[in-house]
Amino acid sequence: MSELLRRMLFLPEEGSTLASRVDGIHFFIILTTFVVGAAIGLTGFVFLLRFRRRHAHALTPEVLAPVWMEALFVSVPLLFFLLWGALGYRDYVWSRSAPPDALDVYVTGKQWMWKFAYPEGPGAVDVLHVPAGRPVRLLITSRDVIHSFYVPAFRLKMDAIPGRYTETWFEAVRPGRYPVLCAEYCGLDHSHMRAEVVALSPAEFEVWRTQQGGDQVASGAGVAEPLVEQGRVVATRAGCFQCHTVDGTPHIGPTWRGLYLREEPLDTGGTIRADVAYLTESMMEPQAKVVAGYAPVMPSFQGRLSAGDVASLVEFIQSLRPERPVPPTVQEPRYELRGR
Amino acid sequence: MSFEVAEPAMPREHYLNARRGAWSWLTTHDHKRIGVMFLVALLCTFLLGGMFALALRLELLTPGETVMGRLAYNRAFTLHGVIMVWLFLIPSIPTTFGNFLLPLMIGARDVAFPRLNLASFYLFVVGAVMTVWAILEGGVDTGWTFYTPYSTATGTDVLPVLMGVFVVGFSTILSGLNFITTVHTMRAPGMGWMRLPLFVWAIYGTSIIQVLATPVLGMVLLLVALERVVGVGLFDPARGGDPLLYQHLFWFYSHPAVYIMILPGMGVISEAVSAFCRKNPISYRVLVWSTVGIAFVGFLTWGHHMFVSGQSVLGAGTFSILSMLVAIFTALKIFTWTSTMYRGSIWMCTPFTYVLGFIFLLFFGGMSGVAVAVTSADLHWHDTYFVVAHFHFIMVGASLMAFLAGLHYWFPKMFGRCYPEGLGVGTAVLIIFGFITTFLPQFLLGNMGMPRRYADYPEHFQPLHVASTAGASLLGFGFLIIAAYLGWSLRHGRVAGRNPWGSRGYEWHSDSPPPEANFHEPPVFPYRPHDYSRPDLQPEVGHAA
Amino acid sequence: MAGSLKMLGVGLGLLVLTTLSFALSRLHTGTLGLVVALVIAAAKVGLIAFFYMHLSERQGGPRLVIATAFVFVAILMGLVLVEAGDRAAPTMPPGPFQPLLLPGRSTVPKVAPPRASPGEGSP
Amino acid sequence: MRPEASLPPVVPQAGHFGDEASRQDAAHLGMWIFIASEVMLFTALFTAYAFYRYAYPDAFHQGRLHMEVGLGTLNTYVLVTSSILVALAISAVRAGRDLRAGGLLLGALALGVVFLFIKGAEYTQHAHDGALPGAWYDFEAFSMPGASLFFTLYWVMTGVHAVHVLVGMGVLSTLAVRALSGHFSVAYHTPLELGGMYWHLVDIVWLFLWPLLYLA
Repeated sequence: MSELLRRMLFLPEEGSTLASRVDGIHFFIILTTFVVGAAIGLTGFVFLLRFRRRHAHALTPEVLAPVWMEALFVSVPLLFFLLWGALGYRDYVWSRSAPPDALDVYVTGKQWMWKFAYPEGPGAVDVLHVPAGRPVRLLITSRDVIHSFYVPAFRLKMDAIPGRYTETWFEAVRPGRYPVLCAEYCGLDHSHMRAEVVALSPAEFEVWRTQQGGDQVASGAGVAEPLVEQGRVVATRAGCFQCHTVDGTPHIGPTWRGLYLREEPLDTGGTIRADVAYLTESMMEPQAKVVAGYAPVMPSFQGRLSAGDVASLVEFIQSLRPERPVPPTVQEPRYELRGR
Repeated sequence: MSFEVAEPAMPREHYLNARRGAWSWLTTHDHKRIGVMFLVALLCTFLLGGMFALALRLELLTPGETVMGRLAYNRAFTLHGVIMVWLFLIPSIPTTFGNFLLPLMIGARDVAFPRLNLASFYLFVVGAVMTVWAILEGGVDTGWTFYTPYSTATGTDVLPVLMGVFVVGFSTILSGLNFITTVHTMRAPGMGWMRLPLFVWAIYGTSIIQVLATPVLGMVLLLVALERVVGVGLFDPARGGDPLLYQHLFWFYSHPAVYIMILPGMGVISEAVSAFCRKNPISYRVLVWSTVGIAFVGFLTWGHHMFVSGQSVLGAGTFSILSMLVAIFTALKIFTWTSTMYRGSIWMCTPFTYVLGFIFLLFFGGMSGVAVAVTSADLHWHDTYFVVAHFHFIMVGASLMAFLAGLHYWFPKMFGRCYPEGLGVGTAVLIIFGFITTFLPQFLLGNMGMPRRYADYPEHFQPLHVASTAGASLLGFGFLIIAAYLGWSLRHGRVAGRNPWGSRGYEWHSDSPPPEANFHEPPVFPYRPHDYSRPDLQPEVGHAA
Repeated sequence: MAGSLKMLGVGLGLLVLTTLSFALSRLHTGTLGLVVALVIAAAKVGLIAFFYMHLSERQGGPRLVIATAFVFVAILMGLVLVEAGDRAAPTMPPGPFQPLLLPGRSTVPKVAPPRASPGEGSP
Repeated sequence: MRPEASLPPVVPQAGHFGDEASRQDAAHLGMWIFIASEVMLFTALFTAYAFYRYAYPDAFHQGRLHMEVGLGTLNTYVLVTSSILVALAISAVRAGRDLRAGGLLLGALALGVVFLFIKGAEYTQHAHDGALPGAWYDFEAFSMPGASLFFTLYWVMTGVHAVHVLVGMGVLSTLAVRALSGHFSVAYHTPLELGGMYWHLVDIVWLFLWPLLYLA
C-alpha cells in the first residue's frame, strides 16, 4: 500500500529510517486531503446542478448556518490539523536528536561543493561514505553563504550556516548511492552543487576507513588547504598559467596575486570588485567584463570546468593574497551539543 | 450574455469623461481614477513578470542550458519574484478594486485622504521604476528573499532594488492607512460593523497587515543596504551577527504578506459567490471573523519558513502549531462559500467560473500549505518544487483567479460595458486547465526532490518539467485572449447599464460607470449586503437575461 | 489656561521620572535595573500618549490602533526570543568558531592559528 | 445572528466629510495608524537589540561604560522639555493665543537643534575612539565578541532616530510659521496637533533608546 502510494506520488526510494516516518505523515495528509477535496467538489457539483439559475430575478430563501454546524466546521479540521502538527513534531524532534552512539561527520558547504571530514582525520570532497544501519550525526557548517544539505532519498535537509553548526542525523537502511543536493539558493552554480552519500555495509565501511587512514587529508598545522592545491592542479591542467601569473607580474591576463577582492578598472569604465561572483563569471563569460588594459582574448571555460573545479580555482586565487595570508577560516573544534 | 430588448444607455456624464486630458488624470484625487491608474500600472508589471516566468519555464524545458545561462537564469527568477510579489500581487486587489469600490460600498464620496491616495500611486510608480530599472540594468541574483549573507556578498547591484522595494513599501503603508481610516470614519450613518460588505472587511483586514508588517520589512531592507554600504555586520556571521535574525525579521513581514495577497482575493470571492448564487452567505459572521483571524494569526506563523534553517526545536514546534491555527480560518471560508451555493440560483458565468477555480485551487493550495507547515514533512519539502507549487497555487491559483474574477465582475462597473460572455467562460476554463497543467507536475517534482531556483537539473526530472512548461504556455495564451477581448470591449462592448448582474452589492447602487461624485443623490441601502431573500425595496436594474 | 497647567503638570511628572530613572541607574542593579528603567520609560510613554498625544480625548479607533501595535511588538520580540532562547549555545552567534574578522579585535593574529584537525582530541 | 426584520436604511451623508469634528476624527485616526507603523519600524531594531543582548550579555552589559552617559541624559532632558513646549503650544492655540504658540514651537525647534548638536558631539567622540559601526569598528578599550554589534546598534538606532528628529524639526518649523502667520484658530488646529504627535513620537522612541543604550 505505502509502496504503491510512494510510486504514485513520485517519491524517491526510502533510504533512511527517517524517510518512512516522513512518508507516513505525508500519506496521511494527502489521503485526507483527497477525500475531503472530493467531498467538497462533489457537494459543489451537486449544488451547481440542483440550484442552477432558472430565471434572472429569482429570490432565494435566507439560509443561515446553525451554530452547531459552525462549531463542527471549526473543530473537525482543527482537530486534524493539530493532530498532524503533533505527529509531525514528534518525528521532527526525533530527527533532530541524534542517538548517542552516532558516528560524527563534519560537513562543510562551500560555493559550490560539499566537504566531509571524519573525526579521526580522513576527509573527502563531494562523496560521503557512511556505514548502513548505523546512525550518522552530521555537524554542518558553511564557509561562505547559506547552503542546505539535502538528501531526497533520506527525506533529510538541514541548512549549512556560516559561523555556526547545525546538527542533524540519519541512518541509511541499506547500502547504496544517494545523491545530495543543495536546497538553499547559494549563487551562480547552485544547481551544480551536488554530492553523493555512499552507504556501505558495515564491513565494507571498515575496509574503506582503513584504506583512508594512509592518506589523511587534514592532519594538523602547516598543511596547505587541499582545495588550494586542487585549484593549482586545475589551473595547470586548464592552461590558466599561460596568461595569468601568480607572482604579481602582469602578463596576457591580470595577475592572480592579490586579485581577490581587488577593485579592478573595467575597459568599459567603472570598476568591479573581484569577488567570487566576478571571478566565476570571468571564467564562464570572459568578455562580459574585461579589466582595462587587457585584450579580450580569454576563451570561455563554460562546460570545461566542473563546479568543483571552479570552487577550487577560486579558492586558489583567494589564497594568493599579497599581504598577510588569511589563516584558514574553518577551524573545526570539538562540538558537544549533548549536555549543554 | 443575452440582453433584454431595451438596450441600456451609457450615463451621459461619469468619472471617465467628467474631466478630460492626461493632466486631469495625473492630478486627480478621485479614488476611481486612481484605481484605474493602478490597474494600468499593475497590468504592465504583471506583463513583465509574466514574460520572465515564461522565459524561466522555457529554460527549464531541458536540462543544461536551453535559452539562458545560469547567471541570466538567476537574475530572471529574482526579477520574476520581486516583480510579482511587490509590484503585482501585494498591491493588486487593494489598490485597484479596493480603491475603486471601497468608498462606493460604504456610501462615501471618496477615501478619507484623497491626496494621500494619489501620493501612494506616485510612490508606487517611482518605486516600481527604480526596482525594474535596477534589476534590468544591474541584474540582481539574490532571489526575492534577499537572504543574507548571500545578498550582502553578491557582486550584483542589490542596493537600488532594496531602495525600490522600500519606496513601494511606503506606498503600501499609505494605502493601508487610508483604507483603515476610511472604513472607520466614512461609513454611511447606520452602517454598523456587522453590515459592512465582505469585500470591505477583507480590505480592512489586509490594510491592518500592511500597516503593521511593512515597516519591519522596510527596516530590514535598510539594514541589508547599510550592510552593503558600510558593512554594519548585523546579519553577517563574520562580524558576529546572525543570518537567522534576518530570516526572522524578513518573514515577520513576508509571511503576513502572503495574506496581504490572498485576503482581498477572499473578499472578492465572498462578493462574487453571493452575487452569482443570488444568495446570502451562509454565515456572514464566520466570513468576517475568519478575515480578522487570518489577519491576526497570520503574524504568529512566520517561523514555518525556517524549520530546516537551524532554528531551535522549540521554536519550530511553536511556529508549527500556530500555523495550524491559521489554516482553520481558510478552511472555514471554503466551507462557507461552498455551502452558500445551497438553495441559491447559480449563474455559471465568467466570474463564477473563476470563483469555482479559486475555491478548488485554494483548497489544494491551502492543504499543501498545512502539509509543509508540518515540521517533519517539511524536512523533505522545504525549498523544493513542492513549495513552489504550493505558493503558486495560492498566489496564482487563488489570488490571480480572484483578481480575474473581480476584473470580470466589476469590469461593467468600472467601464460601463460588457465583454463577450462565451469567450470569457471559455478562456476561464482554459486558464484553469493551463494552471493545473503548469503547477500540478511541480508538486510531483518536489516529491521527487527537485530543489527550487535550479538553472539546471538531473535528467530524470525532465518529463515533468516539459509538462509544466506546456501548461505555462497555455496560461500565457489565456492571458493574451483576456487582454484582447477586454481591450476590445472597452470601446465596443455592449453597454452594461447600471447593474448588469442584478447584484445586490452596495456598489451597484450608483451608475456604471459611476459619476465623479459617486452618487447623484444619497443612495439608500435598504437591506443587508448580500441579501437576496426579499423583493426589491428599490427597483433592481438587471439587464442580463 | 487650565489646559496649560495640566500640560505643565504632566511635563513636571516626565522630568521627575527621568531624574528617577537616571538616579536608579547609578545603583547598577543589573537585569533588574533594566526592567525598572523600561517600566519607568513605559510610564512616561503612557503620560505622553494620553495627555500630549490627545489619547485621553479620543475613544475607539486610536486606542484600538495603538493597542494592536503593541500586541504586535510583543509578538515579534517574544517569538524571536522564544526561538533564540532554546538554541544550543554553540549555535548562537558568535558560534563555536573563532570570529576571525570580528571587529574590535585590533590585534590581527600574527600567525595563523594552528589548524586542528576536526575533532582532534576526541576520545 | 438572524437579522432584524426591518433594518433602518443606510443613508450616506451628503458631503464628503460632515463637519470639522469628523474631519478631525479621521485625521487623528490616520495619524495614529501612521504612528503605529513607525512603532513597528523601530520594533525591528529593538528586536535586533534584544536578540543580540541575549546572545552577548557581557558586551551589552559593559557597553554603557563606554557611552557618554552625561550627554545622553542631557539629551533626554532636552527632548522631554521640547515635548512639553509643543504640548503647551497646542494648549495655547486652543486658548486662542497664536503668537505664544508660535514662540513655544520655535523654542521646541531650538531644543531639537540642541539635541542634534549634542548628538553630534557624542558621535564625534565615538568616531574619535574608533567605535564605528561594523567593519570600521576599532575601539581597543572595548574589544570583545559583540562589542562591535553593540555600537553598530547604537549607531543605527540613534541614526534612524536622528533622521526622525530632522523630519520632526521640518514639521515644527512649518507649523511655527503657520502659527505665527495666524493660520490656526480655536476652531481649526488639527495640523498642529498631528505635527505635535509626530514630535512626541520622536520623544517616545528616545525614551526607550536612552535606558537601553546608556543606563542598563
